[in-house]
Amino acid sequence: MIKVSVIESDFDAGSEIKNLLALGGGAVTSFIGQVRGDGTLDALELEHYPAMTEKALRKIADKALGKWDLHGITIIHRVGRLRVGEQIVLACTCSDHRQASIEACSYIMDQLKTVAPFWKKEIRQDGSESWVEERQSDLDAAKGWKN
Amino acid sequence: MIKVSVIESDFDAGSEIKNLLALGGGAVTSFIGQVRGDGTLDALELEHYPAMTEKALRKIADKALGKWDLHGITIIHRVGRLRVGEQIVLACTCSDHRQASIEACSYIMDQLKTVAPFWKKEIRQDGSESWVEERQSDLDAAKGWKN
Amino acid sequence: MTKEMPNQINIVYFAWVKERLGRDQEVIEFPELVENIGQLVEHLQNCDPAYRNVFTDLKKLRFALDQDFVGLDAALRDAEELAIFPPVTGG
Amino acid sequence: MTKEMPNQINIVYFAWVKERLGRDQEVIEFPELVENIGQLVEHLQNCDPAYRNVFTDLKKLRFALDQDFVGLDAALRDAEELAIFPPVTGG
Repeated sequence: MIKVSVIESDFDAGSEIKNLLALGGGAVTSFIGQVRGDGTLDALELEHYPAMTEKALRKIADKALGKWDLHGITIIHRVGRLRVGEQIVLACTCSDHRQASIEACSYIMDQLKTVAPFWKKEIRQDGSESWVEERQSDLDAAKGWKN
Repeated sequence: MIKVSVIESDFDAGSEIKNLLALGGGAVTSFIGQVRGDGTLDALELEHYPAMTEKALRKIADKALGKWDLHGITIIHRVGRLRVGEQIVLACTCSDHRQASIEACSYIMDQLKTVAPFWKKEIRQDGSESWVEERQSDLDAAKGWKN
Repeated sequence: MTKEMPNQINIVYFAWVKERLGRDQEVIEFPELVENIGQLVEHLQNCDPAYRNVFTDLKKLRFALDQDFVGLDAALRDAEELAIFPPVTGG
Repeated sequence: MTKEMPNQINIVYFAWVKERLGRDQEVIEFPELVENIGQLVEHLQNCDPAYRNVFTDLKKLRFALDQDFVGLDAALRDAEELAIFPPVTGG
């Protein structure tokens, strides 16, 4: 069961997790990314490539399914203006085994950072804006997984 | 912020996650373990060592805090009779960084399996009972972390 | 050499590439000699200094052809949509 | 050799150790010569075949002294509570 979703509105992690628990696998991992404040940040503006995004998320989910025995994967990524403290992304996996569930969740996040067509712009409290640059640590993390 | 809890009643993972999101770290990982059915299993009976359990859970949380920069850790473990499909355990971590958050959550689960005084008895639909034996894969996973 | 027939492709831009070019998409005609993305980018740079400005450092650009990530050497063939954007930063 | 003064300790049992012994705790008196957990287990085995039965395979037992995991060689000293149980299987 794969669910991928790109939305402007907020999501309810608890109910998404319940949906995967309903599959009865026994091991459900979730990761939530949130806009982290740093004192001067006001919001992130999340842009994406609508024609490509769902395809890219499905490809990530399919690759995870090929690597681990999973009952279900849920990926939700928000777009638009997200203020400090708001949720950005949810990756949730359900498996019979905790290690498969945790590793798959970690893998999905690493892929999201490097092969899903999203771009973040930082909006500062003084009104200035700047595009977030890719981080070498994200590239390294994604390369750490074979394929 | 460390919260450890041993309870008979169910827990609400969504609200526990929200509590850690409120810390604003930006990266919240959760793992939920659930009683997995296998066709003949009816329930698990979870026994623990009350005088020791909270101490053991706190020690696990403290060790995780020593290894990763975390804003918060929540560990909830249920005891008593838990039927197939019910939640057993929640480990939830909040960090500034997704890898720290995910690794700490994985570490806590590996430790829970090997150094927290809980014992599972399987209750079959035909009324037969048997204590779950420790698994080598859990011992190996716990040993995989330095210390 | 046969007479060159112009091909065309829809190009979409995102993030700072879009902002600096001042548009989010356009249809570009290009000569048959232009066979891959690298050649198309070079062609654009030769046509208009605006592209030279934005496409200065190719290492800072990423490309998708019909919604799949590709490199500069990817053949355009019958592709309908080329996307040019900075490295992704989602998640 | 001085006359041995009996020491005592509270022992708690869990899981199948508790079920097979038919009790979840008891206070045990033991001679001063018994200094560590291994010696205490041996002492119990010598006192009562019920213990011999349940404590047959020491590799299948785990121990906690005053709520900390310890090995068979841990000194009893002034510990108040010894727990004997199978390997844990929580999480």
